[in-house]
Amino acid sequence: MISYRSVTKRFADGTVAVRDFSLEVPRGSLTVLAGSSGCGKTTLMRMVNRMVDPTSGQVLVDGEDVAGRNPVALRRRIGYVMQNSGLLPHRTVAQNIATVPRLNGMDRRAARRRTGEMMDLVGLDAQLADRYPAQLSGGQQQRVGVARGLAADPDILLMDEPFGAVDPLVRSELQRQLRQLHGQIGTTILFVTHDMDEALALGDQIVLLRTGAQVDQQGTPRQFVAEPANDFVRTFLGLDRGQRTLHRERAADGSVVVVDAHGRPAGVLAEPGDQPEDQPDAGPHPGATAEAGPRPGSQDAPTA
Amino acid sequence: MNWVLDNLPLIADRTWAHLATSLPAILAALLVSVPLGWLAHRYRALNGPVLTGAGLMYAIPSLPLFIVLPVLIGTGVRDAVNVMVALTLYGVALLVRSVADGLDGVPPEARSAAVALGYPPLRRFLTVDLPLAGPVILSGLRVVAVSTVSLCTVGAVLGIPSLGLLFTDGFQRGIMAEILTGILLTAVLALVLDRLLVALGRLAMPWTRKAAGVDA
Amino acid sequence: MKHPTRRSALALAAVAALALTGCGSSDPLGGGDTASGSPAGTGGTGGTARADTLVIGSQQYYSNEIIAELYAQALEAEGYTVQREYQIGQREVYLPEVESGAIDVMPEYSGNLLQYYDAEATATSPEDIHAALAQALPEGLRPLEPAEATDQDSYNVTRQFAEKHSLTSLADLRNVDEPLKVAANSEFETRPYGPEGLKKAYGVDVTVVPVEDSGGPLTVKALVDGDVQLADIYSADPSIESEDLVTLEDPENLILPQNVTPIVSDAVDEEAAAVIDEVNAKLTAEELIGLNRQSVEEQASSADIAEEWLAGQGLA
Amino acid sequence: MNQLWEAVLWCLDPGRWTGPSGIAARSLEHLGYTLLAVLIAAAVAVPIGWWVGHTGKGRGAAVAVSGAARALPTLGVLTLAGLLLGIGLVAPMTAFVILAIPSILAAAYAGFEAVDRRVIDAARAQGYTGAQVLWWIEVPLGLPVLVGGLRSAALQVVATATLAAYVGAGGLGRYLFLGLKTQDYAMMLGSSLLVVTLALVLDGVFALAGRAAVPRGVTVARRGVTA
Repeated sequence: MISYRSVTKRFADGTVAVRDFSLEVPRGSLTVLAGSSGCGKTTLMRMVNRMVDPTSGQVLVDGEDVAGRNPVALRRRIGYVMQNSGLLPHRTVAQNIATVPRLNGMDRRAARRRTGEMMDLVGLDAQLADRYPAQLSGGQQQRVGVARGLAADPDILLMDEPFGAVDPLVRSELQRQLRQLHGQIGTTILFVTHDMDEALALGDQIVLLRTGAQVDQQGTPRQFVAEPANDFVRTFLGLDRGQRTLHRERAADGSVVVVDAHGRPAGVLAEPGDQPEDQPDAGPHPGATAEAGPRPGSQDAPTA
Repeated sequence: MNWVLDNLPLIADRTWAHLATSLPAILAALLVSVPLGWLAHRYRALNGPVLTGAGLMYAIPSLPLFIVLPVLIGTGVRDAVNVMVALTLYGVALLVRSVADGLDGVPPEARSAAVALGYPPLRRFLTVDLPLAGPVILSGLRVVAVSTVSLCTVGAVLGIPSLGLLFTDGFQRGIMAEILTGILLTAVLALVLDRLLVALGRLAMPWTRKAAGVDA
Repeated sequence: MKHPTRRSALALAAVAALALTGCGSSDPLGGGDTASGSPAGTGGTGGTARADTLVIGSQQYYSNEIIAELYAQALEAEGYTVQREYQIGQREVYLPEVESGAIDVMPEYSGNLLQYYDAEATATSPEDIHAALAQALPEGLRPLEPAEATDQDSYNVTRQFAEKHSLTSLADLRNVDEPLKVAANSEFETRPYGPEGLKKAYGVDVTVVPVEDSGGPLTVKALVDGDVQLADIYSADPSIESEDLVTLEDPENLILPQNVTPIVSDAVDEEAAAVIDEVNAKLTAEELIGLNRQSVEEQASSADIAEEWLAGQGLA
Repeated sequence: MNQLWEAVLWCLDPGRWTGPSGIAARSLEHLGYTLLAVLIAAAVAVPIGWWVGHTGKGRGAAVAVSGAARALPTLGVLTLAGLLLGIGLVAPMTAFVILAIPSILAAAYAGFEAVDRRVIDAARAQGYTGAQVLWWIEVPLGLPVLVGGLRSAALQVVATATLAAYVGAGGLGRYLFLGLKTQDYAMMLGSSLLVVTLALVLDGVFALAGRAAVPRGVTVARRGVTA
C-alpha cells in the first residue's frame, strides 16, 4: 500500500531529518510511527502526500512513486488529520467537512449529505453542522478533523498527533472510537504520535523511531511489550521503571487489582466473560453523543 | 550636487534644527504615552476614549495644529515649545495604542507569577509588565520616530526651522537639488533613528534577540 | 467595538474639551501678546540678543532673505553684531515677533504692509504710502527710507497669449472671450488687487488657482504650460524676463507699489539706520532683479550674493 | 472659546456651502482625493503585499520599502513632484499615494501572516492549490487586518490632503491656506474642523467595514461560546 524505499530527507539548512528509511505499510493496517519530537516521524508521514519531497529514495502508494503524481490531486485522495484540527476558522463544521468533496467537484447537495454521514460516523451531533470551529470543544474539533479527513472516502488517512491537544479522558475515548472506526471502514491509517501508550492502544504495527528516523523496533504492540528490542525501547516504554511490570493484588473487598512495580494501581483484573466490547462490530458507539453540546466549565471546554 | 557642496553649512544648520525639534518630541511622546497607555490598559472604561481620542488626534492636519496650538497654549508659532508640543501630540496619538496593546499582551501567567512572588505593584509594573510589553512599545516607538522626523518638515511652511525649509526654499527658487537633499536627509535621519532604536532595544531587551546557533 | 457612536462622541468631547480649556486661557488673536509673553519667541535657534546685537529677520522668500543679508553684512562691516533669523514664514508669523521687539530689522514691502495694518488705506503713490505706513505701524516700529526697487504683485501673460489677444493692459482683458484663470498664492483671492479688485477696476472676471510658491517656478510653469492664462508674479522675479512674459499695465493703480522698506525697532539707532539707508539707496529695480537672478539661476546662497553685490557697490 | 465658536459658525454658514468653491464642493473634492489616493495605493500595494504574505518571499524588501516610504516627507515629495509635473492633481496624488502605500502594504502581508500556519498547512494537506489557499483562506482571514491598514492610510491621507492646495489643486486645503495667508483664524480653524469631521466619518465607515470584514467564525471565536 505505502512503501518507503531508502528514503532520505536533508533540509536546506543541512539537517538530516530522515536517513535511509524503508518501510511497508500494509493495506488496511493502522500503522503508528512513534518517537520523541525531532525523530523525523512527521516528515516521513508528510512524504506520503508530498507535503515533503524526499531528497533521495522513493515513496510508493499502490506501487506508484508519488513523485510522479500531481501533489494537489494526490492530497485530495489522501485524508489528513492534524493536531489542533487545522480547521478553517471561518467555515462552519459542515463546510469544513465538505472541503475535499467540494474541491473534487461534488455538488452542494451531495456534499451536504456526505457531511451528515461523516458526522454520524465520527459521533458528532447533527445539530453542530452549522457551528463554527471556535464554538466546539477540543474533542469535537478533533472529530470534525477526522470527519474531514475521511469525507472524500480516501484509501489512506494520515493522522499527525491528532489527539495531542485534548485532555486524557477525551483522548482515550477518541482513541477507542478510532479503533472502532478503523475496523468499520478499513482505511489504511498512518498515525504519528510521541505517546507510547497511544501507540500501544492503536497500532496494528508500531515503528519506533530515533533521531534521523532510525528504526529501533518495528512490530505489534504485543511484541513491543514482550520483546523490547533494546534499552532505548525499554526506556521509551517505561519498562525499565517498572511502569509496565504489573502484579496481581487482592483488594480489601476481594476484587483483584493490578499494580505496577511501585504499587500504583493500574487496573482491575477482569474475570473471563465480562470483557468490554471493543470489537469493531460493536453497534452504536457508546459515548458518541456524550459530547453533543459544549459544556462550559468542563475540562473539555472549548479552546476559544 | 554643486548646490549641496556650496551649502554644507546651511544643510548642517537645518539638520541640527531638525534633530533639536524632533528628538525631544519623540522622547516626550514616549514619556506621556506610558502612563496614558497604562490607564487605557488598566481601566476598561478609559480604553475606548483614550484610544479613539488618540486615533482622532492623528487625523488633525498638522499645518493648522502648528498654528492653532500657540493660540491654545500661549506660545509663539515658531516657538520651539509649540513645535515640540505639536509633534509630541502626534507621537502620543500613535504610541498610546502600542503601550496599551503591549501591556494587554503581557502573559497573565507572568503577571500572576510576579504577584505571587510578592512584587509591589509599581515595582512589578517597572520590572515585569513594562519590559515584557517592551517589544510592542518599541515597534510603536519606531513608527513614531520615523513619522515625527518626517512630520517635522511641515512646520517649514510656517518658517519653523527644519530640513523642510529646503523644500519651501527650493520650491520657490526652483532648485530640485535642494528639495532632493531635504528629502534624502529627512529619510536618512528617520532611518538612522530607526536603526538606533532597534539597536537600543536589543541592548535593553536581550531576551528578544533571536537565539543563535540553536539546532533545529 | 460595540458602541462606536458612543466612543466617537466621547472622543469628540475630549477633543473639544482640550480645545476649550486651551481657548479659555489666552486671547488667541493677540499675536503681540503671545509672542511677548514667551521668551523663546525668537524661534528655535537662540536666546535673547544682547543690546548691541541686532536681530535681522527675513520672510520665507528667497529675495527677501537676500535683502536681509545685504543689511546684515553691511552692518557687520560697520562693526555691528548681527543675529540672523531668516525664512520666518509670512506676516502672521513674523510680525508678532517684530512687534514684540524680538526682531530689530525686517525688510518689508510698503504697500502690502500698509494694507496689513490698515485695510482701508487709500494711498497709492510710493510717497503717500510711506507716510501712511509710518502712521500705521505700532509703537516702537518705524520704516526706514524705501528703496527704489519694488517687488510687487503683477499680472503676467505669455507673449503668445498677449499677441493673440493684443494685450498690454489689464483693461484689455475684457476683450478675451475665454475663461481666465490666474495662478497665485492663495491670499491673492482676498487681496484688494485680487479678483474682486480686478472686477471693480477693470470689469474682468478671473478665478484663482492657488500655487503657494509666491510666483515661483511652479506658477510660471502653470502659465507657460497653459494651465492658467494669467499669473501673479512679483515684479522683481527674473523669470518674467527669462520666460519672455508680458506684465500687463495697471493704469488704475489697482496694485499698490511695493517698495522695499526696512522696518526697524528702537534698537536700531541713527547710525545703524544710516548703514541700512545707504544699502537701500543703491537698491534699484534692476539691481534687485539681478540679485534674484543669481539666486534662482546660479543657485547662489544669499550670503555669497550679498557679499559680491556689496563689494561691487563699494559698501563692504 | 471665541475662536472655536467662530470657527463653528464659519463652518455652519449656509452661504459658504454652495457653489463651485463652497464647502460642499471642497469637501467632496477632499474626499475624492483621499479615496482616489487610497484606491491607487491599494491597487499597487495589495497585490504586492498578498504576494509577499502568500509566498513569504521578499518580506525583507517589503519592510524596507515601506519603512523608506514612511520616512519620505510628504511636503518634500509634493514640492519635488510639483516642480517636475506642474500644477494640478498629479503631483499631490503622487505624494499621497506614497504616503498611503506603507500602511496598506504592511497590512496586506501582516494579514496573511496572522493566519494560523497550521490552518494553511492543513488546507494544503487537504489538496488546496496555492491559489485556493490564497483566495479561500488567506484573503478572507487576512481581510480585517487589511481593512485596518486601509483605514489608517485613509486617515493619514485625509489629514494630509490639505497640502494639495499648496500646488494648485482643490480640497479643504484651499480654505486652510487662504485662512493662513490672510490671518483668518475662523476660516483656518473651521477648515481644520471640517477635515477632522471628514476623518471621523471615514473612520466610522472603515470601522463598520472592518467589522463586516471579520468572518463570522472568527467573530464567534472572539465572543466565546454561546451554546
